[in-house]
Amino acid sequence: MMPFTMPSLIAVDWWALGAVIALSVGAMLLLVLEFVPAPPASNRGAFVTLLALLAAAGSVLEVRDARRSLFDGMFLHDGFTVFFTVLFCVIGAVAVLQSWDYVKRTRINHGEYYALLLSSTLGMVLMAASNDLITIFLGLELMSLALYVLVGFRRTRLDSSEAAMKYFLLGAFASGFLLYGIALLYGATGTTNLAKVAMFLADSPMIGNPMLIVGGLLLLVGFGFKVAAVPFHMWTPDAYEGAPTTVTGYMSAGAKAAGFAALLRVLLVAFPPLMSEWRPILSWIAALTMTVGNVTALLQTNVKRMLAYSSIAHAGYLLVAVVAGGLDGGSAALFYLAVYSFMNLGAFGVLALLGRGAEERVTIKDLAGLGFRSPMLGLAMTVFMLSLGGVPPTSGFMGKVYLFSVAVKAGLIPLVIVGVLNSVVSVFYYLRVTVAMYMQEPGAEPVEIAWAPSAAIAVVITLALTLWWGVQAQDLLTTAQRSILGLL
Amino acid sequence: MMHDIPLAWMLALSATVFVIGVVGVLVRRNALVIFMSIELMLNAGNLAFVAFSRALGSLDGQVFVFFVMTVAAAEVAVGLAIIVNVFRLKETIYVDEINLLKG
Amino acid sequence: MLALIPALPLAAVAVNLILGDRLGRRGTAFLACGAVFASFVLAALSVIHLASLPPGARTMVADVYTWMRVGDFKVDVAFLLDPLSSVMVLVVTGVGFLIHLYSVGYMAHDASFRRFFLYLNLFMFAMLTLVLAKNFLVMFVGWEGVGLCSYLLIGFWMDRPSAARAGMKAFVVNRIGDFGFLLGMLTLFAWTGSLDYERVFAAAPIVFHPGTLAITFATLALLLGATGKSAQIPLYTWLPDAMEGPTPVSALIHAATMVTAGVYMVARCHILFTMAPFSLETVAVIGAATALFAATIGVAQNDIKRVLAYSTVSQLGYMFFACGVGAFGAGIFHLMTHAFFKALLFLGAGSVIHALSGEQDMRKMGGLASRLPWTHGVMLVACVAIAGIPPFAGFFSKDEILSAAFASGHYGVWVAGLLGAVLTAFYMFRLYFLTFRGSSRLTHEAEHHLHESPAVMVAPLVVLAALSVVGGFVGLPFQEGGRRLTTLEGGAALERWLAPVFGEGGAAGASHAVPHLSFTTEWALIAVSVAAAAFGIAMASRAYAKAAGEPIAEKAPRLYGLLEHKYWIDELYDTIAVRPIRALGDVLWRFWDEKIVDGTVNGVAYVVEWASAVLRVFQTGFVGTYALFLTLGVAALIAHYLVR
Amino acid sequence: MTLALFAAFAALLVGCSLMVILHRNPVASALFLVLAFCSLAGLYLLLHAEFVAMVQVIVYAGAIMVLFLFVIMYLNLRHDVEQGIAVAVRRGAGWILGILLLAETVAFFKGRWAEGPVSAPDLAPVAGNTQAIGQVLYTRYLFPFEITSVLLLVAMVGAVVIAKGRGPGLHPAAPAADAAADAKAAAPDHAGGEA
Repeated sequence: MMPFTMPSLIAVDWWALGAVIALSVGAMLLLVLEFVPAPPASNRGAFVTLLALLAAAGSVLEVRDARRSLFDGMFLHDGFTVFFTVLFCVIGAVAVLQSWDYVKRTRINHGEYYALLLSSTLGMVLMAASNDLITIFLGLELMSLALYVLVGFRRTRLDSSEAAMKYFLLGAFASGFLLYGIALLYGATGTTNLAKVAMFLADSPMIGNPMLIVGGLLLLVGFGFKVAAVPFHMWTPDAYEGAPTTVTGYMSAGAKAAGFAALLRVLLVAFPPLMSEWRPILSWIAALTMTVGNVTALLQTNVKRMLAYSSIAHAGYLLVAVVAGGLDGGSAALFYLAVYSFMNLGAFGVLALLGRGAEERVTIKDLAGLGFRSPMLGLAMTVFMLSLGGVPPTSGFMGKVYLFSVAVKAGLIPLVIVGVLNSVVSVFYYLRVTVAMYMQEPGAEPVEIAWAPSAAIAVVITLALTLWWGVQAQDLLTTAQRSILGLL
Repeated sequence: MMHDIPLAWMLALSATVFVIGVVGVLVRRNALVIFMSIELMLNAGNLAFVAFSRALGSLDGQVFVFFVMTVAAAEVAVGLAIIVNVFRLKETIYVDEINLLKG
Repeated sequence: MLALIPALPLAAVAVNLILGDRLGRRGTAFLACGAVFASFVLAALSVIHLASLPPGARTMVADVYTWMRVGDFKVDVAFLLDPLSSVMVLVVTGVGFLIHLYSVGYMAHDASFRRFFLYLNLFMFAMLTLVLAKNFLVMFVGWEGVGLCSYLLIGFWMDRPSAARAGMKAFVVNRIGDFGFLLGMLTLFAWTGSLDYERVFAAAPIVFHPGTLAITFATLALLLGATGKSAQIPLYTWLPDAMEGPTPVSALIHAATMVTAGVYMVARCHILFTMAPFSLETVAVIGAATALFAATIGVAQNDIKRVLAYSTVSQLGYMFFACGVGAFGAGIFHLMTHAFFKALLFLGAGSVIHALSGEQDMRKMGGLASRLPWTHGVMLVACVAIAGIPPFAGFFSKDEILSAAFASGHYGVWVAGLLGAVLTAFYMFRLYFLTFRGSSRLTHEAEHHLHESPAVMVAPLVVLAALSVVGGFVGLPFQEGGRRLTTLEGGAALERWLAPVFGEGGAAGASHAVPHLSFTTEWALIAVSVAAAAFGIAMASRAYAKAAGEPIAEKAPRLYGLLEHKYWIDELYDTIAVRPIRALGDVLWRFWDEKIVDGTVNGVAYVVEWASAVLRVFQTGFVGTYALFLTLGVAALIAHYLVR
Repeated sequence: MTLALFAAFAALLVGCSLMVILHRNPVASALFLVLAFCSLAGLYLLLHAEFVAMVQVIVYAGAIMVLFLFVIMYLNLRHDVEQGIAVAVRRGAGWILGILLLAETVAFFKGRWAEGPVSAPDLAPVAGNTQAIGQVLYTRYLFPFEITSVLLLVAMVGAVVIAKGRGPGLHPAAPAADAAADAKAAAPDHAGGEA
């Protein structure tokens, strides 16, 4: 029996835990602030959220070179954690800037909205930082629960509520599989700690044990659901379409990155001995995901929905990097995730600006003539579309080149052919947006652009990052490589 | 009481319950019953955890169950709220009558 | 200094964007032309400096910064000037400047004057990046950039739906080519571990065995990219449609510069292609087939710009098969002369169209020689040049290609090229006669507005005409004192210039050196090709010199009746040669081009759209369906392990 | 003795689980679920997980299911109508898939069954493991334990945000009186189901 000991909180590196603390304290503060009356014009919630995100990112950056293992190895502070924590915080901050005006315009309760945003960011951070299946599971649930609510936040609208219900039911269903997978893994290895799983597998390779294999497969289902990999992707378009646009942007970037963070950590830390087992499966899933996502996106008329399919396709590209594995594959995945997050956030950010009040104008038709009516917005959207399509000199191009070259190096030529072909197909539908913006006359009732300074800042930030990483990719690349190093 | 039930039996039982839960999700149209089926899946997982915990002689599995229950409780709160809200707007909780978003 | 060459047009773009309409038309024109002219001057200075270096060391490199570095893999944003890129950069900036100048006049009344020059400068930046790149990745950036600008410029008059469609088509077909380029690039990277030209070409002979699958795959993938950009079979269909763009765009992008990028890329990778004989043969066959095929279709066109478009496709075919038979230098030579006379042809056609207030149908022209004297003069020069009559530019380069094909034993390709030469002469002079000779078939309104173009448009035409006349002389062995008036020896000026890149004689590597022809054979070949051109011109003149309007018939019907019999020989020609060729061209165009090739492209699109529709059916919106698929996925995953 | 208890609980668990997904009346389904949870608690006792067994009854059967029942009553749900070709097809597909899944698993496990790590140390015999769990929970698992607090907070906030009041644009639900009457009408059904 274990002797009773006080958890050695004194020894905890508080900086390393700073993100978790800042985010949870921020969320609670927001809820408390709800009881303090404020003038209707104030945007106190957004301020507090930004501060919390800033504090979280600042605190992990403060000790970015440290390597800490907290709480009996459950919470790891390493380069990987730092990378994703900062990524999530910036994604969150951009989402806050985009929501700044949107939330008021669409009359969403901002206190709770921002509290949930912070909570789901916390969940994402936990997913990336956890070295134990328990905390990964809890982080995933924390993130998901907050997102279910955020998706259904416009509760007076049927589409939003329907999206929330579908997302919730399927998410819970997938969680069931994930949980069972964790149970089987626990049974097969006797631990839920990833490092210990790895040690166990290295000691006694029991590749044939069905518990281990089925457990691993179910784990794949759970993470596959979160990153929207085929055939676990079907919730994506509906949830993305129904959610408030800013939430869609946030979850398409953050939740996907978090899913991949967890997947990468699990695969690269715990399961390298089983590489030959999961590689073929993931290859098939990657090929399917790219193809289904891109092909289905072709005929969409709702841009939000189209981008949802596009995000599925991007999950496919990312899976190629995961399949490649190792230092190269991992850093390619990190690089691509960062790049993808901002171009996607940017695209949704532009969409969030369209429409007056709570109305949503996000069909291709609504975009007609936008390029002339608002040249900067049109230019930004064009850059995001080109970047998503992988046209130089945008970051999306650099991401794809790096990702595919890594994959070729890893000998995944068939997968690369599928991927490059898919990125050719994808340009068809990304271009439809540009064509609509620059080559079609606006309809009878041209869409109103709800400009707000904060949203403009968000557009500028995403645009700048998308272009900057296309022109100068070196910094991000080095960071991605350094970050993945800790896992191997 | 001293000799244990074989692990395999417990696992078989838990797998059966899990699959019953999966089938429930697939065959029912009432969102609430679907949700109940998901609860069955979670509980099957819990059973597996406890069984493993016993077989391995470690407490981790039982602690995990504790966390799963918390998660399940949280999920139920949010999930029921969402389902109730859909019912308010649409007057139905049959999932095959709710497909505004599709394609 | 090297980096400034592409940077100047980009700076002009930035200034244009920032200052916006404050620039005014004059300012815009000055800015755009000035930037390109400065680039040209810089390029010329650089080339002069390059020439001052010893032949073995003729490379200038400019590293701008490190783009990405992964371990020992490093890609710089870097530029390279060597004899090959020097030819390209001079052509691009020189012809580009002239066309910019011309555009000032041509677009003077267009509402989107500023936007036009914005795109045009952006294009110059991309094109210069492409030709000056030091590695494949930078080249690819230019490659995609020119595609994008081409798309923007084809769809420039976007209120025309056909223009928007044509732009889309160009972009999509180009993307298919880009797919090939990217794939080839990645393969090269996987084997050689680098994307830098120098390192790739140095490593290639070590890591690849000649003729193996890997190098063949890589080169074929690159070739796919080249066929997309250079409008070769099977990816040529976008180019004729691209004529929807303003005429200067057609001249610059779709004749002189962008479409030659594919040829340039193949020439750039000559080391790789010579290591993959199968790929090289494919290049030759595709080139010859395109040359002949597009020429045949060109015969059947009535739109003056479409004739020129098919002619461009055909001439690009010549450049390809020059590369395919190993005469890379000859390909680049033809690329250069073609840039002169084809730009001239397009600009001349533009001048005609401009004069006729937008009329492009040759059946509604005629007799313009006296009304547009300058235009007529330069167009005649261009037609003679492209037909291959000595001593005009086209003669030298085309003859060099044909004799290289003959010398290397590709007789089939040679025959195809020769037939193509006949057809080229035929359709070019058909165009000439229909447009400038015969009687006027203009509408009254057009007649009323008819005017010669302003000086700003005529001046570039004259310069280009001069170049079309003398451009071929660089193929002469100057230093040999005119000992022999032919090429293929290592003596020709251009080939000596390119020798550090391609090796002696324009052929890459000793293994593939083109065997020397005897003096008599060479002269015989020249005679044959000149005869072919003359024959084509004769046929065209017989068939079209008095075409359509038939002035004699109108004035003196009786006399005409009498003379009719004298023309029986014409009718014979008409029956045995002209009509069949026209019919063939018509069939090829209407059936093969529009049905089969376009049909295939559309068919693929339909299949993908169909698949999209099918996939959408699965997305029912029902939670049950989604859960079902999720579970199916789980079952499939487990089954995968079960059956293994 | 253990075996007999196991058999009884297992049979009850599987039977009740089946009834949950088979019974047309959501109220009955919920009550069967409660029963299933109770039998699970029994199984936990057999596995010497006393604390978990207790929590299972208190939290699951006591709290969660009450929430379910409350919502069912509130929404005034009666027998589910399960008719029509689409429903039948889906039902068939669901069952086939379920059976396939089970068959696959059985085949898989039967082929190469292997226990987990065998050399695990046995648990020290303690009278009830609540104390041990408490110790582990507040030492080793302190961090996840704290996370669950945030999780519950989020759930609370989320439920309130989504379900609070009827905002503008919401359709009025069925009147409350009707709901009560219908709940009464539904009661005999579930009694019948239980018998």
